[in-house]
Amino acid sequence: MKLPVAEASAVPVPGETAARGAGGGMPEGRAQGSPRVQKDVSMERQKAMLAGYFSELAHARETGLKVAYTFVPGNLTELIRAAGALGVYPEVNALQSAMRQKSDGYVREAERLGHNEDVCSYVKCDIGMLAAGNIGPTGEKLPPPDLLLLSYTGCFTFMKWFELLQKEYGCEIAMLHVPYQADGGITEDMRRYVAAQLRDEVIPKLEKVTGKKLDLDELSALLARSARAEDDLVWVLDSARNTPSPIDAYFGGVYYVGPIFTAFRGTLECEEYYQALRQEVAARLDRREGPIMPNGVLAEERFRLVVEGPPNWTHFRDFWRIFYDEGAVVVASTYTKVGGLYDDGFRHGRAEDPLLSLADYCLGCYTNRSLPARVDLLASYVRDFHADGFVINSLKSCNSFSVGQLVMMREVEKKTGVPGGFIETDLVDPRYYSQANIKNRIESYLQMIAQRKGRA
Amino acid sequence: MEAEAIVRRCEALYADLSLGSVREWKAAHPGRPAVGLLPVYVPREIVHAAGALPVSLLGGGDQIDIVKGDASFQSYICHLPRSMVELSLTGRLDALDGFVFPSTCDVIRNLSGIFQMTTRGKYIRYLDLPQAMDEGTGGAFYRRDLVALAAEIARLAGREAPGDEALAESIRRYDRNRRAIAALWAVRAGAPWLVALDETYLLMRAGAVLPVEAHTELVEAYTAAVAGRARKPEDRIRVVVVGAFCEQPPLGLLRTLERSGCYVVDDDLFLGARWVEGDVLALEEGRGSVAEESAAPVDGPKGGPHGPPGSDGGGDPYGALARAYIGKSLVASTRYQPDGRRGEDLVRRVRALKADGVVFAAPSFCDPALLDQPPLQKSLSEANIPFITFKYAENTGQFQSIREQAGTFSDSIKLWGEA
Amino acid sequence: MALFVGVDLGSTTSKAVVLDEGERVLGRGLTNTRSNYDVAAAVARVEALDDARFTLLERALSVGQGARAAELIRALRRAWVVAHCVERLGALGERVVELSGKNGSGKDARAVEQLFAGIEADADAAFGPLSDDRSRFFRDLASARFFADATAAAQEQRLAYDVAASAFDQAIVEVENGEEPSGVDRRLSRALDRAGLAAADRDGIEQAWGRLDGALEVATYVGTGYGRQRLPFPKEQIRSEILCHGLGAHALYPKTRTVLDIGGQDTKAIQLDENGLVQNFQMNDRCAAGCGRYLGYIAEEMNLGLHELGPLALQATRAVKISSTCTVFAGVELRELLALGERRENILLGLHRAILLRAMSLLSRSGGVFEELTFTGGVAKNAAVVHELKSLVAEHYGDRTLNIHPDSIYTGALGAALFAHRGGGEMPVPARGKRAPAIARTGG
Amino acid sequence: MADLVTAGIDVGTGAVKAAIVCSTGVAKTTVLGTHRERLLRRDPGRVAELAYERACQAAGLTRKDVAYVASTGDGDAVAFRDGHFYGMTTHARGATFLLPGARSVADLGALHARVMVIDEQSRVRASRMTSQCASGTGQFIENIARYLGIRLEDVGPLSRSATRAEVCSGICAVLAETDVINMVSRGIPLSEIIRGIHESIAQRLAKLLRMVRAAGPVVLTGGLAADVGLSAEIERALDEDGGPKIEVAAHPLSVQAGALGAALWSAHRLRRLQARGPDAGYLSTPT
Ligand SMILES: Nc1ncnc2c1ncn2[C@@H]1O[C@H](COP(=O)(O)OP(=O)(O)O)[C@@H](O)[C@H]1O
Ligand SMILES: Nc1ncnc2c1ncn2[C@@H]1O[C@H](COP(=O)(O)OP(=O)(O)O)[C@@H](O)[C@H]1O
Ligand code: SF4
Ligand code: SF4
Ligand code: SF4
Repeated sequence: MKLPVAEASAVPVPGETAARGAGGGMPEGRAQGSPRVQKDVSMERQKAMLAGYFSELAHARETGLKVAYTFVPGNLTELIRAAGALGVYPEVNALQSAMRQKSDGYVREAERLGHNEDVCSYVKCDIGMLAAGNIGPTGEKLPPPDLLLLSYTGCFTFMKWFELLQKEYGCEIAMLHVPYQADGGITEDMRRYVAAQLRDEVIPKLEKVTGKKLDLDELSALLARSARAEDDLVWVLDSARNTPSPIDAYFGGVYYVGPIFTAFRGTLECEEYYQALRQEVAARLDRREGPIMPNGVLAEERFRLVVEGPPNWTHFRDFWRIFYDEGAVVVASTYTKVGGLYDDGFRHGRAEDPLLSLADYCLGCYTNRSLPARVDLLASYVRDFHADGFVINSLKSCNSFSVGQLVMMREVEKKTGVPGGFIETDLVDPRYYSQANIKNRIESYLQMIAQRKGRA
Repeated sequence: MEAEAIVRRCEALYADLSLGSVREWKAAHPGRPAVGLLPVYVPREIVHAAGALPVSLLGGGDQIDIVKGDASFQSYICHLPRSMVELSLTGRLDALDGFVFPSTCDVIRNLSGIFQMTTRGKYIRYLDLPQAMDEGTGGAFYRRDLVALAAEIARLAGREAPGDEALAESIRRYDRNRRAIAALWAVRAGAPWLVALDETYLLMRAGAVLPVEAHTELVEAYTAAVAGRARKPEDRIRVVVVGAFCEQPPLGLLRTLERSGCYVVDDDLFLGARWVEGDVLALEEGRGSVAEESAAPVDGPKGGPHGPPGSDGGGDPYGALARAYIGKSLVASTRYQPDGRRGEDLVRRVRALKADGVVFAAPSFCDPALLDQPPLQKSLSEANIPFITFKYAENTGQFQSIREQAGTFSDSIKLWGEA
Repeated sequence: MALFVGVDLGSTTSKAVVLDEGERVLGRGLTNTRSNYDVAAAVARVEALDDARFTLLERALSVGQGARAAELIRALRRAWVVAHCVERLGALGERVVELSGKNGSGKDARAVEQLFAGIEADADAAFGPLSDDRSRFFRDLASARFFADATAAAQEQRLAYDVAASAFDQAIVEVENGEEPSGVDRRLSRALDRAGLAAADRDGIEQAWGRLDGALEVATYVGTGYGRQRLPFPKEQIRSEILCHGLGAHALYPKTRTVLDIGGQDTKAIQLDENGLVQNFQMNDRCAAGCGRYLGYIAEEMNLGLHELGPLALQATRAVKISSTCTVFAGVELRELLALGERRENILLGLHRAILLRAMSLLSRSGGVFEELTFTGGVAKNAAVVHELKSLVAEHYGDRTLNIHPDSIYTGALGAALFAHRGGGEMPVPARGKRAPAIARTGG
Repeated sequence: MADLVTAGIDVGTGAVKAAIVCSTGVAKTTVLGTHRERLLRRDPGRVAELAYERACQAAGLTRKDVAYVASTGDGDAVAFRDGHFYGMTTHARGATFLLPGARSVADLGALHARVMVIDEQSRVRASRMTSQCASGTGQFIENIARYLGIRLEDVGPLSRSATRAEVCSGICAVLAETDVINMVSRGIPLSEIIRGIHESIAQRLAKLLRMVRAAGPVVLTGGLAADVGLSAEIERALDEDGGPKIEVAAHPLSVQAGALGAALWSAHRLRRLQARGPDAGYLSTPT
């Protein structure tokens, strides 16, 4: 799974980081010469949070804190924190590497080590980073894991990824099998199966590595704090129902979900971040202002789009630019639901028991939903957010997301009467991103949408 | 029957993408359904016991034009789902009343959703095989799911859910089938020149569509027939094929492999048919059932591998299947397997079969197979076992590079092997 | 008279269409896209405008001369083309001779010189026939003839084939990319010389021509195609290929609901509404397998002209199954199948079918095939592709009308020209004659 | 041991190579004559005849003087062969013959690239080939060269003359052609374009070499071995990827490695046959 983002170190300013990595991508892929990137205030705040966290990790050895590596979708950060350990999220490291133009080298390194070009580039980026000394996004070394918490949620590759890491580190590994919502719902049986594994497998292993007994009350307190942040996040994402939308729910959205989908769940910092974010967006809404894009506040909202699928990270700003140049704002995206989906009213701590709350959260995340459920969600976004169109960014890396997207597109078209646009990129492998190609498609798509709108 | 005649019969079944034999079975058994099972493993015993014909689906091979399938999948997804969609949308799967999609990988998983949306009115079932390899959690969850699955399929057949006795009988039939296959594998390992890879493969593939009893007979007849073949061993190397457990290579590829100087003494083609090692029910002697309540949230009795001996002595066939899954499955790329056991297992197998090397043949874009390769290859290198690697698709038409690689591989082992 | 010009800068061919105010087609221009887009676009444009001149000239002459005017113009057009080719042949010959001398021997240079002299003497046969099924590109005509003659010469040991072949390959690129059409009047007089018309006819034409020129004025250009970003037009005058193919197909066949376009590097499936507005579209993904270029490789591999592939494939008794449509591997697959004893025709039909299977997938992705289907792009000229398309559409969608216009290759340019007209006449005309740099070279 | 004159015919997708050797036992083997004839869209069978004929001429022999002819590569095109050896087997043998210390071989042909790790007996210990996609092969360079009007022999030197490389997306050989056109239209010098292409191919090859855990020296064989621009980039890619140092070498006869290997194996085979009688069943038989 892939996830959010505020670059922990410097935000890559086009031109500054445009120094070419060894042979990656099309040259015209780099945006040129825009002097300063505009940012939300909340983004600066997030940057500081991340920098602090990575520094905490770098010193985990000295401070005696244990480290658990785990995945973003349906992550168990509150549990890790309650056990007194720190979480590391290899997917986030991979996307950070991509934004700093390092992923190309890492992916190539992994391929040299025998990993196939066909498989997920997140895994390869991580393996490559490991081979290169496991230097995190802030330039500090990441601690090795004491526990690999394999939350097997919505992606098969997770399992292989941590098997590979375990071979590398030889540390403890805990498997949490989260059943798939094949029939579009969570059954009591699934919840109990997940909770039983938490109780019998995950918690004992966490306790073993930390040497401490888990405090369930502490866990409940953390979950309650998450719930408050979740409320604010939902408010922020819902603000895009307004015209013009005060946010971009995809390119901006990946920043908004950053803290809550990673290490900060359940912290006070996180709760405060979302309060502040909400205020910031509320203020923009009052001023009837559009979202802040890399090149400034969007002057005119010409198109409202829904996007399915993660973004490309190696050319994130160039990719965004294509939309910005055409006045296209993303009003809803599914990618900002990978860490957890709150649309059905789920909030942490509502279940009768904290372990069941965690189970509900794991079971509910976006990639754990069946294709028909994903179609319904997309169609409802198109309708409820008054979108003119929807775009699917299909990733070569990711079977979990990509398989079936073409069928989904047709089904959403049928349900909404709105044609979909389809583009193909990759997460962190710059070789699969072609600015010219993507631009051609998006422009053609938007010209078509404009024609349709013009007639209406 | 002569071996050649058996193979011809199997090849006809293999080539019939419209499942004529299933239609015939249904005509002969009015009211009884046929259920398609996707790769890699679904316990066919359950389907059988519920009164349906289990039909394993392994893609469309190289004889079908793909149009709608390609419309549904991007180029970087393996080929199997394309042909499955093509088969389905062109009516070739009409004889089937339902489909079971096991949790093999994200492709098969999402394919289940595609079938939900595109094949209206049919039974579509996702079977979440447990990855928590513990009888108390994974085993119990799985057992409950098997009970539900059996009941659902029985409903398709208009019957009551199969009781323990009915299921036990079905398991026994499949145990017999497993024994017949094991005997054939023993011939392959001992005298590979008596059998050919494409033949054993076709024989296994016949089991995808035939009722188990008929298939067992066929395997036994073939094994008996080849023993009498007057064939001399040729100077070829012995190899194990790894990675072809789901999307199947075309016959031409299998033939090319052997023609370029290899005896394939073991493979994981159509692995689902050989998923459980040994008998399922024999396992039951003196074993308890998988505890029903053990997955209750916080307390409740725990089952598990060391649970108390049960009094039913083999009377819990559902539990037996669950336990077989947890404890007697082959090491497969689609199952969780920590602690480097995959590599150990492969090295052990190669040594036991006295194989000269390993051929990694994986479908393009197959995550389970490809992600396993680097650690497996590392283990082989450490054990000084040579290997070659290539990718294929079920409709690959060019074998030249495979011939070159396999030929050189066999040259390099035999030319210098005796020098 | 105000003209509206659409330019479609494709990956393989560049096309231009000229419309009058009544949206009637006055002229068309077509050239192969070369490694210099700017030259390609300029050549297509000039050819289209020349073609428009002929149309108008014919109209003017037919007032006095009736049917004879058509005959005259036909002769003149033909002479025009041949004269133009001969001019280019001269430049090409010089360069090939020079390079052959440099890389080979004096003997090679002399032999090459003779070859070119022979081709020039035979120019009417080599470049003259304006038949539709043959390539009309100078590059193709010249190289077909040159390689045939060079092979023969090499057989007689008069020439080192390798030397001549690579000299030709190098020279043709230079000549094509450096091409700068001479002035309109010069071209006319050359053509008139060559056409050998009676003095009276010649005078009549010259007078009519003189009256014509002032009347031609391009009001607007609109550009489209793969290389459209390279066109020296402002952003408002660039339209996506999708919209242009849609509109062009609608103009040709107003009842079109589905458009399939197979070009050199991409395949597009487009759905239209009753006004020619695009409802949905799909393009092939990152891999160029199964596009027009694929047929180009096959033709090269078989040493055939592109136009010969289709008819040959239609002689097949069945289609051999082809698995990979990787453009570059097409040749290997072909050879492997030939080695297995498959008939050439059957393999060819299989190759054509493979292309269509991909196209059918795109059609299916875009929503299907609705009444009527219009097939556009260069590949629509291929009879075997059309045949397979018909049968596959019938098989998957039942009875559908299939439209293929003889000028299908111009559909995108036509759409662009329509946009030029409908977009209003006040848009600025692009700066003419902005020359791209000749191919930059360091070292060799 | 009696002198044996044997021939190897390597039928590739770009050219047919023929070599004639005389061996008296491995140590004293001499190359009598070689020839490379580009296919240039001609029938491989006829080109094979021609190449063999020319190689005989170069050796000053007639076909009667040759005791055994082995094919390699697309052997079916060689109607007059006595036997066949697989491509990697022959390239490995040819490479050790050309450079006795060779430990790895990279055979770079028109449509494929394959790398092998070999031992001192030229046995192939590990190998990898590029897959079905032709991005970045000899044919690709040839197409680009034709498109740009550069002679193949000038490609290497031109690339060396560049001071920087223009990065090429390198996914699809066909789409890359368009990329190249774009570059030319943008006024990028040809040398930098070619250098960029070399760089991207070299990186793939370096990756393949690392994947088989190649050790030095690596001998380049096949047609692209003659491309000095590519070999320099391969060396650089290997230097820069942080792996152990590997030397890269090519030999003027590198393009003939497959044919030489086939000729050398022929001698070996013939001696075996003579020693053991007709029933050797020892080497791979023609397929
Ligand atoms: N006379 C012909 N006969 C058959 N095919 C042709 C002919 N002329 C062109 N083509 C095909 O058309 C393709 C070019 O189509 P076109 O629509 O011009 O492409 P693009 O717009 O990408 O340049 C060529 O690759 C070739 O396969
Ligand atoms: N002097 C040269 N410089 C660069 N490349 C060359 C040269 N000579 C041959 N080649 C390349 O070698 C390729 C042919 O190599 P070869 O090994 O003969 O191929 P194959 O065995 O596949 O036919 C051609 O595609 C061409 O690109
Ligand atoms: S396959 Fe997709 S979900 Fe899985 S790890 Fe890769 S990017 Fe994440
Ligand atoms: S071939 Fe591999 S990726 Fe494809 S469905 Fe089968 S297991 Fe999944
Ligand atoms: S080289 Fe062939 S397979 Fe590879 S991307 Fe291009 S057309 Fe597709």
